[in-house]
Amino acid sequence: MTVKHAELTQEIQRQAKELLASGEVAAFLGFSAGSLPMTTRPFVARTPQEAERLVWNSFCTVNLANYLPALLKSLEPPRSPKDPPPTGPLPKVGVLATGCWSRNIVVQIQENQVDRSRLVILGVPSRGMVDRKKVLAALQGKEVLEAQEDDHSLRLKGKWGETELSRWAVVRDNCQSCRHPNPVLFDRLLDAASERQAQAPFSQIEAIEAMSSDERWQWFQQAFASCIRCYACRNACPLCYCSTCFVDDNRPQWVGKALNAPDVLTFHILRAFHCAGRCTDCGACESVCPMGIKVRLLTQKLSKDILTLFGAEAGMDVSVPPPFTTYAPSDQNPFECDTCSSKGKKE
Amino acid sequence: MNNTKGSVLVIGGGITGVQTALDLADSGFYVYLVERTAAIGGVMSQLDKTFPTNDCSACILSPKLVECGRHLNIQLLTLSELVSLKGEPGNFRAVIRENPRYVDANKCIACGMCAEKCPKVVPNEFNNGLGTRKAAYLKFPQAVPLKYAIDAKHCIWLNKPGRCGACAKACPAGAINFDDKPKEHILEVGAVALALGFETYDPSLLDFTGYGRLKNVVTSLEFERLLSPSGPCLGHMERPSDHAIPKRIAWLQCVGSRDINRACNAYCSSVCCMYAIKQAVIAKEHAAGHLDATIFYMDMRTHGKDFEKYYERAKASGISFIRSRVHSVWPAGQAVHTQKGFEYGHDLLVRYSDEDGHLHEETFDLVVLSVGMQLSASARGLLSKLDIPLNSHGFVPFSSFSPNSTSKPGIFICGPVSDPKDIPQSVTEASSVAAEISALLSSSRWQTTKTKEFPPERDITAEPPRIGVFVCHCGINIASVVNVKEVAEYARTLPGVVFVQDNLFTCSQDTIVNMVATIRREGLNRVVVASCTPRTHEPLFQETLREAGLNPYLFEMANIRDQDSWVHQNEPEKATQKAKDLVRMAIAKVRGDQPLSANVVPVHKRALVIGGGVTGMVAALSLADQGFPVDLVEKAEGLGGNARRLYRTWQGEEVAEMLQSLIDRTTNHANITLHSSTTLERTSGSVGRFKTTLSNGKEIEHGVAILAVGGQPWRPSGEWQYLYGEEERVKTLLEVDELCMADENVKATGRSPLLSQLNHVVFIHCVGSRIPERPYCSRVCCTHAIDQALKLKELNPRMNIYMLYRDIRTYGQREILYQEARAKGIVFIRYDLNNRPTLTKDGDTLCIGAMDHVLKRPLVIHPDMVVLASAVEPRRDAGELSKFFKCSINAEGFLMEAHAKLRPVDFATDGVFLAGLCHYPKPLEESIAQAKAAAVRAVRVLAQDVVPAESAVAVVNPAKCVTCGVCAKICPYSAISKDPVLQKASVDASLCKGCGACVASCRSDAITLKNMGNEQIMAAIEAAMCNCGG
Amino acid sequence: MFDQKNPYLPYSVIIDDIVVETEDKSLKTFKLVIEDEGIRQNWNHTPGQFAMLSVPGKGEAAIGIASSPTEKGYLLFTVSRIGSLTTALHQLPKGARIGVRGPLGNGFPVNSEFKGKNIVVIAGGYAFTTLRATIVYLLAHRQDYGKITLIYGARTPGMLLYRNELKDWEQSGLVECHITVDREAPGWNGIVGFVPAVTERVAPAPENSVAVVCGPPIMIKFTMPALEKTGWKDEQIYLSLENRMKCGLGVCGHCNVGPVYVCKDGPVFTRARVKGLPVEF
Amino acid sequence: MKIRINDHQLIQWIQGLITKFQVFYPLQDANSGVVHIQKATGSLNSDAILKPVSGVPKTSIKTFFMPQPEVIARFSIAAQDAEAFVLKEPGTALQTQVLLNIRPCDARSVALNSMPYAEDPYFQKMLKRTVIIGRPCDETCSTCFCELVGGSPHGTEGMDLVILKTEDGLALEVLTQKGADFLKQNPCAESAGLQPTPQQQGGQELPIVAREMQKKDLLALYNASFWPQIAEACINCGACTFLCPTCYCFDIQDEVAGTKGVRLRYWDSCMFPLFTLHASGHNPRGQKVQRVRNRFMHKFKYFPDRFGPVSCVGCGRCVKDCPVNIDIREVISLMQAV
Repeated sequence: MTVKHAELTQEIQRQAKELLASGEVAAFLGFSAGSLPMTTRPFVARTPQEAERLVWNSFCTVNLANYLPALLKSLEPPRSPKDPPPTGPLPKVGVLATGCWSRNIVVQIQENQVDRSRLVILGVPSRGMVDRKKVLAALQGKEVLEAQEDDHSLRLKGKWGETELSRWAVVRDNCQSCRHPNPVLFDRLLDAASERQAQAPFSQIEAIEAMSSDERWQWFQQAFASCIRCYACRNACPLCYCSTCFVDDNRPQWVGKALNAPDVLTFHILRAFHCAGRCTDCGACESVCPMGIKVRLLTQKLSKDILTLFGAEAGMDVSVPPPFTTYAPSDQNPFECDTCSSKGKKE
Repeated sequence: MNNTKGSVLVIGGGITGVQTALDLADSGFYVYLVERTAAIGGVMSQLDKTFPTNDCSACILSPKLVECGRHLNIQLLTLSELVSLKGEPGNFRAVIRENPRYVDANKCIACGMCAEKCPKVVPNEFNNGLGTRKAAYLKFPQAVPLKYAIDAKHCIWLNKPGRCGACAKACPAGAINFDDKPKEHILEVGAVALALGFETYDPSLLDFTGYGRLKNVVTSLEFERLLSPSGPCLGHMERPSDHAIPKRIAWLQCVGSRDINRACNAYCSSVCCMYAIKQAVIAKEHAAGHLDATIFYMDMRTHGKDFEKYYERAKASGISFIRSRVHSVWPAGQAVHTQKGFEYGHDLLVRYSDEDGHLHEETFDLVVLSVGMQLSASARGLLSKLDIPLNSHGFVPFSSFSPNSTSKPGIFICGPVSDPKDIPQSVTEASSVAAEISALLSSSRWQTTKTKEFPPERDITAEPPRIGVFVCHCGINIASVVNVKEVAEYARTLPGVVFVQDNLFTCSQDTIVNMVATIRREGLNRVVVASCTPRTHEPLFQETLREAGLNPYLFEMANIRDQDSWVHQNEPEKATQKAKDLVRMAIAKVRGDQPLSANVVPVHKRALVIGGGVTGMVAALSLADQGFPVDLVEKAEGLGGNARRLYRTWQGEEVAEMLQSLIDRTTNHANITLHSSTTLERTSGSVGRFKTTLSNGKEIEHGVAILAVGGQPWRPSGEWQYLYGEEERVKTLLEVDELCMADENVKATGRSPLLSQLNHVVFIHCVGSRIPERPYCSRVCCTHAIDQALKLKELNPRMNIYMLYRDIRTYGQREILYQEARAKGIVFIRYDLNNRPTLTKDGDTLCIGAMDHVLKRPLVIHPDMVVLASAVEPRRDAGELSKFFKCSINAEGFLMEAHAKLRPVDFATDGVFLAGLCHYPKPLEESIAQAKAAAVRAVRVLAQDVVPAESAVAVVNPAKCVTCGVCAKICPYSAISKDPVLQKASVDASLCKGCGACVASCRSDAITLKNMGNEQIMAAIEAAMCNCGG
Repeated sequence: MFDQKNPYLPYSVIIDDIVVETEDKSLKTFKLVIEDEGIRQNWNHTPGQFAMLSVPGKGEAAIGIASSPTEKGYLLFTVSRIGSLTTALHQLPKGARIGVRGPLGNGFPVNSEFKGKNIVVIAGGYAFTTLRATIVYLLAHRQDYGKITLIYGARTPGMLLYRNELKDWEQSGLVECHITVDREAPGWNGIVGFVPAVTERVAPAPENSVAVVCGPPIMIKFTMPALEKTGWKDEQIYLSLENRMKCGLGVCGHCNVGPVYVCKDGPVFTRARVKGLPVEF
Repeated sequence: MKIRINDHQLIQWIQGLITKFQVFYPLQDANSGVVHIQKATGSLNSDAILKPVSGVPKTSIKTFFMPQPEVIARFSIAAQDAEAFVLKEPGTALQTQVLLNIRPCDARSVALNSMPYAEDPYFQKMLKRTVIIGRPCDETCSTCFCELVGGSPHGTEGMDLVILKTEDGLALEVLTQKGADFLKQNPCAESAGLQPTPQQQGGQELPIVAREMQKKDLLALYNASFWPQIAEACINCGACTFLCPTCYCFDIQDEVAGTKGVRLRYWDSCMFPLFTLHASGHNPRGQKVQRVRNRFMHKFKYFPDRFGPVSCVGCGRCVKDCPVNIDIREVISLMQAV
């Protein structure tokens, strides 16, 4: 195991144990080792002993913020929907947070999904998480039976022998284009802040934007053709917490349920729009996609637009309202119709 | 017994009279609205766009006219004149003569056949003689009442009976009645409002303009018609001579105004500068920017709210402003001798001299004369009949403290009858007059009004949709393009439709009556009308449903006129197809409509007035006099505000005495509770039921609130400081007023020591106004400064007084003061921002440095006193206050009215009103009028027991709500909050306006608008997309 | 009897009549006539069975059959307006064509276990529909059964279903009726109180009897102890479950409660069987 | 019965099949390394046919029997149509499809799914039109566990024909009458007249895991304490169910475009909360743990109780592609331990 991640694993275990032993938190949300190489499993430790199972490595791709609302709720005394909300202090949860996850927690606070006072956030500056699919592709589909990571390389073993890959080469796209690897909201920071800062965060998007509209349409259809509508992307997303997702709604039925281009593309494009101004590019949607679809290119395009149009980035500051909950006269309205807004009227 | 009549006579059906009528009718009085012509609307209906918002005049006016026409408590008397008026306040007897229309208004369906067949072509006065109409005519397309009339002067039959009668033959409704006779109406009314409007100055009297001789010299009102889509060239802006689109247009300002020599009108007409700029701006838009627009002016008088910015934008857009009085307008080019005599080209040569006295000539395609305002002959006749004298300028004299009263008690004036004024000011006065009358007749409120009774509503919840579709021909408006019969037949095939009918005019009285019967007979439970716009007609049809015992929300309109036949005139087949699509969509949507309860909020009959200045006091007194309890909150210890520092009005009326009587009345009025040294802590609620907590701990429940928090003089600083505060010889206007008042006191004892001893006084205008950080004109300072200078001259005729100014803005009859000042030798020196006056001190001597704009030479004055005409600015706490009531402020910090033109004292927030300096700088009489206007607008609410709240409100589906709070953040009316138990969003239906912002913002689809649900919208969209059988 | 080749295709039926049952108008009874005469005449079902009602374009919903197989030539369905399908159905006028797929499920053992026994019918709210079918069936074969007791409750008098028939049954004396409403209401002279309480008071002895209980979960929950108190055994009590169903054939997986499919193995179960299942209904 | 065929004969035979039928076989994507079952085109990848790609294809073959979505009825909603609102069979002619080089686990899933779908006309039609040509697994993955659930890398259950590797080349064996008929019409080398190899029918013993589970008490398994821990990481997506060859739940829905409507059925997942949601809002499996438990209970308890075998073929897809690494093998051992 990599030195850095080994250290962090130890530190996480130590702090989680301490938090659980002292009773400061009732549960600690992290990862345990997976059953296959290059996997981890989101894990809730409830005792100091269980905390010893916590791990930290390059394969922690699931966004822990996604679990927070339900976990917090599970620690509340049971009540029927018609009972008043509980008063008084409620049990707390310890949680690990990288840059993007902490920004998701900020969004969750802004959207009333989690209560800041019930969180103990252990900030972990991210070194970027590895994309299993990139490894698989690099090995032409050969099965990995063992994976070892060093700070800058991955050693992969299988029936064919052993291969060493540069770690950064197989880091997820969203991590490679990340501009905020450091947590923006935390109670304790477990490591020195990273100085990693992507130079061209939107290069993937710019490449698609450069296409003609026909090409883009082709790309769009092609890129999402293999979708099986398992909704892993949606369910792994901490922003997707609607009790009834629009795809599941039948009054009205917004989207057909078939596996055909209009229905599949509608699902993806609408889901992306629902994340506009809220997405932190954590990449969970893309990481969990069993079909290897580059789901986050859609949300990333919207993040780019929102940064350009409104100068806003999601979840950077609890006190800054998300761009789509406010209106400022200075907001750009490039869609505004010229004929309706004669010059004198804009005041 | 109460002898006071609860009815009111309003004379004049322009916007002013309409507004008075509406305010009074809504406040509990029955109104007779008398209009001389065949339809109400006045000059405003002839305008194209209105400044400073560039709103379409007809679009903003029409709803008011329709409301007026439909109002249960307004009786329109068109083609009518007052014959006589006798009696006293509270009890007048008026005789009205209604001239024959020769068309039975009850039968006329406005199909237009009479006009189509009428052979007699006459000039169209609605288009100011540009273009023609028939002797059978409709005054204008949106006329109210929408009934044709026959012009007796031109009608062939009426002049030679038996010779024509084409209209009678053509009329499908049998409405033509050549035997129509004048009718007399004897009305018993408690008060009379005169909204006599104005006419424009006739420039054919001014030879130099060429008007009347040169076809392409038009008046500004004629030009409005050339711009208007309903005008003679359908808005294509063609010049009269050759229908070419002009590329160079000149506007000549002050035609018939500020002109003692030729026009004998000394006053300024107040509105012409702005309308000329507006016309130039709009003309530029018409010409897609390819237009040279030049405005020749003397002073640019953009003294109203947001006018200065409009002016600046116009300058920036390339419109030329030339300070010059035009010498003459000539035909351009060489004259050609033809058989008919000399003929000239179409272009015009304008000769003018610039400020330096150099003569220029410039060629234009069109010359527009910015003609002034004056009372019409008929108005003068009426006034003389009522024995109300005019002043030397031809206007009805008025007191600044009671600007709408006349010499005859019970008879009130509003609008330009007393002084030239723009629409907002006229509308304000209209409301102000309504306030006066409402107070005068308050004992008879609701005594003579009618109420509409509706049958009980049928419960249709269990019924499958039975949809009735009414497709309208709209005369030829729709039917000339769309195949209406085909659309109707198509509608019959759609699911749920059980009845279809096509009508010539679905909105005509007989059709409406018929529709009620049809709904009952066919057991319809949903109705679609495919016709014009819901904006004007939805209320009518909804009322029809109510009359038939159906909930009014089981109704949809398909706009197959504005959105179809009007815009697809050249593609009738496609238009018919589109009409089918629109009808199909409306039917798909109406299927999902559910009955909605008529939400109402009980009215707490109490008012809160914030601000104890003149405006606040007048508003409070007006409310109190109209019979409603008022809480008056004043921040300071005493009442009076800025007026305590004012010496006299521009009409020479001293303020102090009036102020004292106002304070006395306010303090002692039984209906007024005064809270001085008090501010607001918080406010909740909405129209009808506000709850406000004051700093004195009192909690007030009130149905309405009036914000009259005033303004304040700007304290000169920075580059405009002019030693103010450092040098005691530098004073502001108000400080000199205080000296004048002190002087008055001294004068009582025989001597006037201070002011009269001054030898050289310099006034600097626009100190802090009309600059980037305060880009507005403070409106009052020119008049104030000149009046003050005249006072100084009065005290010491030998005093040398200099006015350093940018533009003198003595609008209306204030112009007389300016002329007097010049006559008395006061020196006016113009400066611009590049050449601001300087003030330095040489030892103890003050040195004013300026540039003489005529001689182009620097000038130094050593004054004894410098008076700074400093800006009026809004109070800083106005913004905070406005937030309490969810009102907005503009960039300069003035409170923002609901609509600059037609709702000048309302806020966008219902039940909250504004008046006085917090709205914009203004003189006393305007503040007073506005205060009264605000009061009557408030009374419109207070006079009701309940106010309607939106029925189509947002509703939360708690099962879908995820409590993200976006809706609550985004709701502009703070109608959404988190339910404390359910922990879900919850909508306060009485606050919700149904705007739908929450619906759009909710990702979870947990909020919908009633009868605008997603299922309905999707049904409509699906109907639009599927071209089923159409 | 489902002998059609493709069990997914409904029979076309025409809405012959619509009766608004309750004062809040949320319940309507639809009288449906199968268009194909052969199918219409061969139709047979057991009380307690259900069918999928199909509004083409809107989908299907499982609805209990409210008519008895002894009522020939038509089918009755009493439908509450709660979902998208039922809302669409409520919007339809007389004469509209819809689809019926069924009968589905097992129904009450009226021809086996019920024979010769006293029958106690306990119903709350609009779950009464298949019990109407049952009572009408029992009355048509009156001699085959012992005493018939009906305990039926609704929120208000206006929410009672089949009011005319209730009156007939009561007046004929063929059924011992205990009709109750939750609260006192103007014009109501009958029993007031919740079904479990009334059951406890009036339930006959369990000997040689069976009970069928249909109603909202809360009613069933509290009715069971009332029956237990008077000595009823789980094997004597019949319940009808109603999970979400799609295929109605035990394939699609939606309605399973543990290993049983409500649509195929139910909806009627004895309480004894239900007790052996996970509580997923 | 089987015949020996050489590489050339096999390829030629398949080339011939492609011209008549839709033929599908597993291929590895060069960029991602992922195996997909793809439609054979003129440019046949002979290598991939002769020496099948290693690894389980990403998606299972259930899509060939339960298309996603599948039109089960058509109707018109045009008011003027005399037959409006009458549902009719789609009536599309179904041609033969050939699935080539199918792994034993996938082939076996068809046999397992046939149990609940025994009377489903649509499934049966699809079954009838499909010829499965299987291929035993030479190489298993670390995630494979077919033997644990009663299968075998060399099993032939569900196959019509199988291509076997013998010591000196390839052999084609006929397993079913359908296979025999198919071969008769489309002969390969000297295949004419081949009869199906008799299969061990009926006497086949259930795998241990199925017998174990059948014996266990339903409620004891249901109430076991490990379910919450298993469910904790689950994000309730449908990746496992949609990739699983033996998850067969479906939903039915109508879609209308213009005046034409279709009734569709498409895959549903018991992982989704809406799966069991009543119109009233009540949800018998409203909690995540209930849904996770139902999936495993269905596979390993409810299905064996009803049909005998467990509803799992051990292909390992869910193990590989579960976004949060819920490993079904761990669940089986926990259930076994109850």
